[in-house]
Amino acid sequence: MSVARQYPAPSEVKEELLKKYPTKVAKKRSKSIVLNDPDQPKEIQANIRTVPGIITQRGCCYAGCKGVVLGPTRDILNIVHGPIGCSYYAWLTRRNQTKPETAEEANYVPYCFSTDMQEDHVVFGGEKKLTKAIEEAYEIFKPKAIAIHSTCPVGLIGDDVHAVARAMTAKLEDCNVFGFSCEGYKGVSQSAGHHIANNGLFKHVVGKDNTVREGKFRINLLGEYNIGGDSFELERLFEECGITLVSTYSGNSTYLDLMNSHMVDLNLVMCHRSINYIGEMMETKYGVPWLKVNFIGAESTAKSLRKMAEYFGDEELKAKVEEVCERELAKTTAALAASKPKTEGKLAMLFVGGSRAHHYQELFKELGMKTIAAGYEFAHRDDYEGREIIPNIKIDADSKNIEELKIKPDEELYKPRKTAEEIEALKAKGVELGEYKGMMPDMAEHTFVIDDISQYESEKLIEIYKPDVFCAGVKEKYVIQKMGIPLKQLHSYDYGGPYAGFEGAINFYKDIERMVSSRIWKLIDAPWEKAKKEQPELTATYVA
Amino acid sequence: MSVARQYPAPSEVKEELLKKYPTKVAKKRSKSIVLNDPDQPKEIQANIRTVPGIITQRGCCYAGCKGVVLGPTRDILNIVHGPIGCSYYAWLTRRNQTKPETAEEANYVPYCFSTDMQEDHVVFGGEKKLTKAIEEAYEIFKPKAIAIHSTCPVGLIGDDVHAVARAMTAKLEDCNVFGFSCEGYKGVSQSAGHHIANNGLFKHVVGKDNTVREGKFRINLLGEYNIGGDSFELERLFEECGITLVSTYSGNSTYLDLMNSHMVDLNLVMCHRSINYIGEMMETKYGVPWLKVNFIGAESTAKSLRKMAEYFGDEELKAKVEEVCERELAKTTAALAASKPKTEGKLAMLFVGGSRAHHYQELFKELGMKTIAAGYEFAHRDDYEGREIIPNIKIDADSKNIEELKIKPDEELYKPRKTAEEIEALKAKGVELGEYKGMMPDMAEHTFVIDDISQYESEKLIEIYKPDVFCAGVKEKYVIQKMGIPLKQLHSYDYGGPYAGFEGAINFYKDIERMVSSRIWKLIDAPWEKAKKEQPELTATYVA
Amino acid sequence: MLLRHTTAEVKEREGLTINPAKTCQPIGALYAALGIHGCLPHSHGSQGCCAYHRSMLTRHFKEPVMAATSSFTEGASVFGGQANLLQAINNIFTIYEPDVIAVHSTCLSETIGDDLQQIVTKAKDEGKVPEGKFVIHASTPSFVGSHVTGYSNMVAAMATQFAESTGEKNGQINIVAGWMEPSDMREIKRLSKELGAKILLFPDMTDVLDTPQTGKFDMYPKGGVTVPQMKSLGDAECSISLGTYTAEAGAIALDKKHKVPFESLDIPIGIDATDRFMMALAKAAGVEIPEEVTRERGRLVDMLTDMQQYFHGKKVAIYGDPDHIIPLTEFLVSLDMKPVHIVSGTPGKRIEQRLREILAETVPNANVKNGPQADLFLLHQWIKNEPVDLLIGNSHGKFIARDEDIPFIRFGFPIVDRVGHSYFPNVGYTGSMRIVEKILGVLMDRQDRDAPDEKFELVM
Amino acid sequence: MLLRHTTAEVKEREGLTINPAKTCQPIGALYAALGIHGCLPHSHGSQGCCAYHRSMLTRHFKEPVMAATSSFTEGASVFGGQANLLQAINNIFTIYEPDVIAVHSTCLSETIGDDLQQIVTKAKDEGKVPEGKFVIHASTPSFVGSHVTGYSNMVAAMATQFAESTGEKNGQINIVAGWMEPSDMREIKRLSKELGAKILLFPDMTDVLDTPQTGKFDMYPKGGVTVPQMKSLGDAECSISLGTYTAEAGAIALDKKHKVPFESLDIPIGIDATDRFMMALAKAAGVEIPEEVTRERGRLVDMLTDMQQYFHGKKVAIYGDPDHIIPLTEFLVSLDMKPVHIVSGTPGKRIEQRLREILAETVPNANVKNGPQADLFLLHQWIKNEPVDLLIGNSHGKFIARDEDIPFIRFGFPIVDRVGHSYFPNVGYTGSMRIVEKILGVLMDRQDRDAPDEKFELVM
Repeated sequence: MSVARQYPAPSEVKEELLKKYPTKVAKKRSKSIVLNDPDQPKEIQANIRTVPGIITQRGCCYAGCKGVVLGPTRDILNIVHGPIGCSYYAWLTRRNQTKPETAEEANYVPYCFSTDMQEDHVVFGGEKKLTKAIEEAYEIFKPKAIAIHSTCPVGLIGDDVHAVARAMTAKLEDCNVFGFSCEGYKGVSQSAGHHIANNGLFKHVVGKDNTVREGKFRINLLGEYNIGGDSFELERLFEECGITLVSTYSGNSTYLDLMNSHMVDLNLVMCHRSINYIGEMMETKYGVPWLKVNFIGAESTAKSLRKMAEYFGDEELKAKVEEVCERELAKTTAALAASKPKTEGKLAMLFVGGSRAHHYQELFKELGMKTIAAGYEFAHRDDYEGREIIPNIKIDADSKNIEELKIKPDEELYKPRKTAEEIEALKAKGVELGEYKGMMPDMAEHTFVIDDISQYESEKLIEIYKPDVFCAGVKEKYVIQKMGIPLKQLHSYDYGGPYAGFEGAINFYKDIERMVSSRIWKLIDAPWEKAKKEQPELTATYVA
Repeated sequence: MSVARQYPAPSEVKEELLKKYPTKVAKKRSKSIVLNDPDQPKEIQANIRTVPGIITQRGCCYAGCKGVVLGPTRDILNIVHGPIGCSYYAWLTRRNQTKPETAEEANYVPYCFSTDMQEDHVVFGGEKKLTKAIEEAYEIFKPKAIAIHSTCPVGLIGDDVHAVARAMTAKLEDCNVFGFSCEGYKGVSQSAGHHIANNGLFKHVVGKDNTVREGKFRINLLGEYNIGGDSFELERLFEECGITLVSTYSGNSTYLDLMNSHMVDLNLVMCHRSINYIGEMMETKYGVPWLKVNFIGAESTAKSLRKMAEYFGDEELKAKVEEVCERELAKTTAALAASKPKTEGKLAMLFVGGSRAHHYQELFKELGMKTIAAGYEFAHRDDYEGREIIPNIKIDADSKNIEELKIKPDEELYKPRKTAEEIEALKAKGVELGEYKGMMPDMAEHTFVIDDISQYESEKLIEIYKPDVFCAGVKEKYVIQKMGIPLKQLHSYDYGGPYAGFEGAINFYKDIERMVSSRIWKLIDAPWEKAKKEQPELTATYVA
Repeated sequence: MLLRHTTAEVKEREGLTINPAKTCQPIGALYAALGIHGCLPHSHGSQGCCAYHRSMLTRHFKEPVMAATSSFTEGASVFGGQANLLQAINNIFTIYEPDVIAVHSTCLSETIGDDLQQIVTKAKDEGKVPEGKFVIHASTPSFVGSHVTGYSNMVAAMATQFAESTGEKNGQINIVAGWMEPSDMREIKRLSKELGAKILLFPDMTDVLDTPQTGKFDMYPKGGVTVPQMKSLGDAECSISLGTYTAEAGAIALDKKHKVPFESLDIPIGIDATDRFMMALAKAAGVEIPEEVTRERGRLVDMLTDMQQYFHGKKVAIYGDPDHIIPLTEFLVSLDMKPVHIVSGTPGKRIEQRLREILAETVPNANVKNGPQADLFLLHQWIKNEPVDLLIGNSHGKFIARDEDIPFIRFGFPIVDRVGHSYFPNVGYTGSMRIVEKILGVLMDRQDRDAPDEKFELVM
Repeated sequence: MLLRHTTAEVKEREGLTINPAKTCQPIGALYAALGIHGCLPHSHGSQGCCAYHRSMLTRHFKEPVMAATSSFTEGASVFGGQANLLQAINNIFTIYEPDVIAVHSTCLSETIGDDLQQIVTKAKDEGKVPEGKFVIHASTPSFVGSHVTGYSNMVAAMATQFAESTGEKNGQINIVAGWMEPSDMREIKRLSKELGAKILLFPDMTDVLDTPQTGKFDMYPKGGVTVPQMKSLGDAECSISLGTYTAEAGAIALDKKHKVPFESLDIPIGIDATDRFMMALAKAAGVEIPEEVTRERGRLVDMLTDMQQYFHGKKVAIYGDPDHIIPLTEFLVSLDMKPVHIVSGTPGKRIEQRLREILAETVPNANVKNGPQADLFLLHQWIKNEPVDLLIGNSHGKFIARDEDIPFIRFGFPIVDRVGHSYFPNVGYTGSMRIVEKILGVLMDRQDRDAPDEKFELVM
């Protein structure tokens, strides 16, 4: 399949993607479809409203807050305040794995809690029902923390979930109750919910436990949700390297770990979009710097581990990291050698999430596959273009509605982990703290970058490029597959994984090899249809 | 259902059963269909050839030898010499349960061994193949004993399996190899095979180990094959009563136990037909008397246990037996009370085996059900009429072909267990040794006794009497059930059981209660058919 | 233990629903709308609703599930969603070119009081609905009823907003399909054909949510009830609705507006419900039930009489939607099985009543509850107090089944961890045989698993 | 451990077969004969054969299986069975009144050299065969081939002894049915009807071994191919045989005697074999394959592309009859599965050859053996040496599956511990979906069982 393929000129492609839209829509969408051309300014329109009626991949604010950020922590009991659906849909559908240390430890992840709001509550207010629900949850489960998530009607009818939370915290004493005003209509995608979740965790959880934990090198891993067991693989690597992982936001995490998470020396940031707020606020308040990492791809994983070791500057640690990387890279290299003959030269497209569309290009690179188009579902411009453009991002009405916490250095606990000189020295060695350069610099020339791609645009792209694998989510999966193109879900990993770290890379190689080489795709055309297609004139003679 | 039902006169019934037969067949079958009338002589024709073309329940000699008697012993490796089918069909289909004492102990019951005779062997002789098979079996399994079973062609082509057996016994030293000339065509039913098996075991196994085992009261249980775990239940009872069960012929038995079985003080005989030869020969050669028992039915079980205690005459034993019986009868009585309201007054028919058709009438009696017709598949006249008629049984050509061993008292080991006086005294107490009175005396008046019932006769009987439950085998099951009559398999217990002993009685009560009370039988007629049947004139108006 | 916090002690709850046995209205409306040929369902609310519903239906069917959304933002939520919907209608007809847009509301748009009827009229007035194209709408507030209610409301909307009376009867029997799988609907159509009855099934998800892999994506697959067909509903001789809680409203709507008389039946799961359907259909069509159908029925009964011993008297816990669990419970009772615990999240007094009637004779003390707090947490607690031999319900039950080591059959909605439900029916006599096959399968597998070596059976 | 004596070390055997993957000819002949309407099969041999065959078929079908026997005794075995058979024929026609008696021989009657042809002629000559009634016969020595051979021989006998040529073609396509379930045959007939092909399927066990429970026993049920139909075989346009080892001989017989050309195909298990059948049938009937059949096929492919990850690359051990395991192996290979161990007790060089061809590309080192000593003992040993993810075969495999803890699918003959096989087909696209559903079912159940708590999936 490494035969050179012919495609229309990029400008024609773009025209094709837009031509059916009403003029206003076309104009708007045009700014979100960018050719990654080194000669052009790399500005992409992102984090703006989806046009009503356009079939989008996006979800809502609640999904970002409860579904993404809060959901994975096993011992925070999440009550969704609203009609039953919102809680129901976020029940175990994200595959955030969690593994209590003991059989007695709390784990509410397999549970779904809702106030199951009825018409009466919409009419007369739902605070009483919410209060009752919290009391019952406390009585049955005795959790240390309860989070309340507001869904659409809650904000509109004026229920004050924060007041209820305060009252219940006071009443229950040994249970921290806090609320999130993450109504679905806020912002333009899940992104608003991430921000709201970051704020809430920082206000109500972070900093509540100032214990200094044991361990020479203490870190947090931010923006890693342990889908398919990714965090487990990374925990394994940190442990082997001698790194103490205090908390993960929020894969396989506990409330206690999050409370203590400001006591580390470094934050590693995986999903920049969903969690950079915590990284920034923790730096401002406590002086903990953050380092963007990518544990997707064997090389990226090694690189990220080495950067982390460099940050700590400890020779023993560096040696240990080196040892681990070498051992693990030997395995990934062997696995790659087995898979690559089947994957080399094939084409991929990725339209998913707020960081995965970037990270997973590393794995495709390792497989010798080209990513010819990619884009995010709920990212901001900096996720494409890099953080340097943040000052240039226009704040629109939808973003303005999301609270921006005012953080000041903590009077007691603020302590910069590195001096300005050290930071410069690290930068010289390629370890840039607080920096993210976005997806576009890492993409090949003349590839397409498309934000919030629509169903229609995906279809056209596929018709034109016939990629060998398409990465997106479950809503897209069977649509794309009906076109004969295998789709890899990069939210749920198609119920496989882990894909992070070294073992994850091996899993991914195998899965992609399977997907692009399976003979079942050849079964699609019935032989009598093939015959018709190949020699239509024969069909007639076929009929006796 | 205890409404009085009206039936034709018995003579009319009999006429109905016979009227379609060709004259010669009718004449012959007439003698096997007997009304249990106290005024009539109870002579029934049995153990004679089935008329060719008549659909019979019967199997063959091989089935009786390998399938019934030899199959259950777990550590005798049974090689079937012949084409594959015979071995295949007797593979795990009889539900002879067996439970090795340790995980290391030999157990060949789940295995099927065959010489898989091919055309060449039929033409040029199969002894070499048989020899090879024995060698291979020995090499792989290292059994202590190998039994060879001859199937139809073996006798005809003149393979001398006994010579092969002798040669291999000599060669293998620690393995006893012995053969059975149980070709399918011998005799008229399985019965010939039982006899041949009895002879073979007596010649090649019994008496090989003269150890005197521990235990005050040592017995064998003859003619109990542990179908559905019957033997397990009886083992439980013997153990609780303080009885030492040396061997069972042949449920849950081992080769070693059979070798030692002549060293007991009493043989209990369950299935008179299949095993009375061993009982008789053991008495003649070693002086061990036998007592006919019936462990089917709670009352029969208690009665049999009490008789056994009486035989031993030990007061402690009698007390123990009494204690066990009282405790267990309390349980069966309670179970009966729960089931009987649903079963009382219902009708049963039993056509099965060589003793089950008799034994199971006890259970139906307990359930308040009437057995209106019964018969055996492969019994002899004595099984119907009692052993007293044995001298009157005509020996026909088919019986003459079955070897009758000439047994003499063993010079060293013959020792009568009871004196003539003791035997008389026991008889006075109702403990008759060496006696079996047959099925007919236990049946109600004006019931039918039919030997080797045919498919045709069963159908007619059912049409006339519409019994509530019919007992037979798997071949009959779905035929009868198509008539809307539940059939209880009394070979395989419908894969349930145990039915022996006290726990078995409880199982049986429940199963019969289920069968006669289940609402699913009422689903048979579709409502539109019911409507037609009930008000045929309405059907027309039903069509708009 | 996955659900280690679930203990046997049942505490009365009023505020908290835990592990629900339902979801909310819009997904039902979306599903029902997919049964219209050439239809793009539209969710008038936040983007999340649409994403969640599409995802869940996709997981269940492993098929494309297309729908658009009004993509509410905070502004729209405050000022009303009219502008969003008008814009959406325009965009959808331009870009995706459906025959029909079927709009359903959400808790959001209902709370702010958007009037769909008025907005749709406005769209028409403004020329945003092209000639020969349609926009229908159903009010489906998430805080009323359950997903079942949403389905019912959209079905009623189809009937109300499409059906016409020409004044002349067309000899057709409308079959209003309750919430079923495409496989079930295919089976209903096959059985009707066997009877020779001229029926129109609506909605109809066959060839919509069970489409072939062709290498080509059809946004509007072959199947679904067409606009002309829906118009013809008003001229039918009569309607038969299959499902009190998901189909009856459609039949009532046709009766009210077009005087089409109806008979309200259960979804034909199990022998009795199928018998009633066959008789009603035969009566309506003025035909006799053909021998081949009677024979199908007879094959089912044969399987039952053959295998009775394996299911007789077994205790069962059931959860799910009323139109599924009512005939299922009836079927199990007719097999002498014992449904001892039943929950449905869907509210409605008649549901518990109907179940209790079915259970009255043989399981009078069964635990039955529906509506708020009738959830899987409660069901699990009941099971801890009285264990069962079998658990039947949607995929969520697998956590209970694993914790309590109970044989488990997936049945109802959603089934997101196995396939087959959309291809092989549970309705009719054949569907009932499939249910029995599954019951026998898990019970006999369990017997095999738990048997000690000496009791392991070759023949069963 | 049930089979605790089975160890990994494979010792060459020549004399001993252990746990066979076959049985002997007569049962196949008996089964085939049941596919004739109004036929009473007759076993010319000892009573035991007939009892065993009836029992085994009964256990498999849970249905009445009627057959008579010549009830040989020692005398007959020595002096020949002619008298027995003559008497049997007379009794059977008098008492049981079949249209046809289909006699097959046994090892016994073959060894003593009974000539069925001659005896049947004698019966006719002596007036023991009433007007309009028939006795056919097949030689089925147990020491040649296997049960598969017996089926084939009886099918050939049906063709040879019934078919007539009138000299005028009747436009019919004979479909010679290999050893299949009634459900499979029903599906073959349904597919043929979809194509609009005028076929005659023979033998035909539908409505014979899947009869309804009616409260009435029909000794000769509704189904089966009738005598006039069998007579018409010789006038057909062509024959398609489904199953090289169980059906081809029937087609050859018709070609030889009546010049009916034939195409020999596999039983349509799996997508490729079904494709070939559909194309051959369309060609023979001069029709195009209708869209609905193409869509059925597409639904199967859709299921495959959806669920690929769960079966791809899984290792499988297969045993059974050549006409079943050949297309099954082909199907699994087309799914990227890896059949690594295959045995069949049925002898014949071409069987292993054909399997090796199918496996050549993707599993060149598979263990394949058939004939003597190709038994379940050997298969089990192979599995001990190279474990598999899945075991597929008849009920006897459950012992291996349990000992080795392997997911197990019942397939082939006999299935004596589960029901469904006679009602739900394994052939055609729908049957293939059923196979895939089963494969997915057991593999996914296993994943669920073995997952640690934190890896237990709601969605799969």
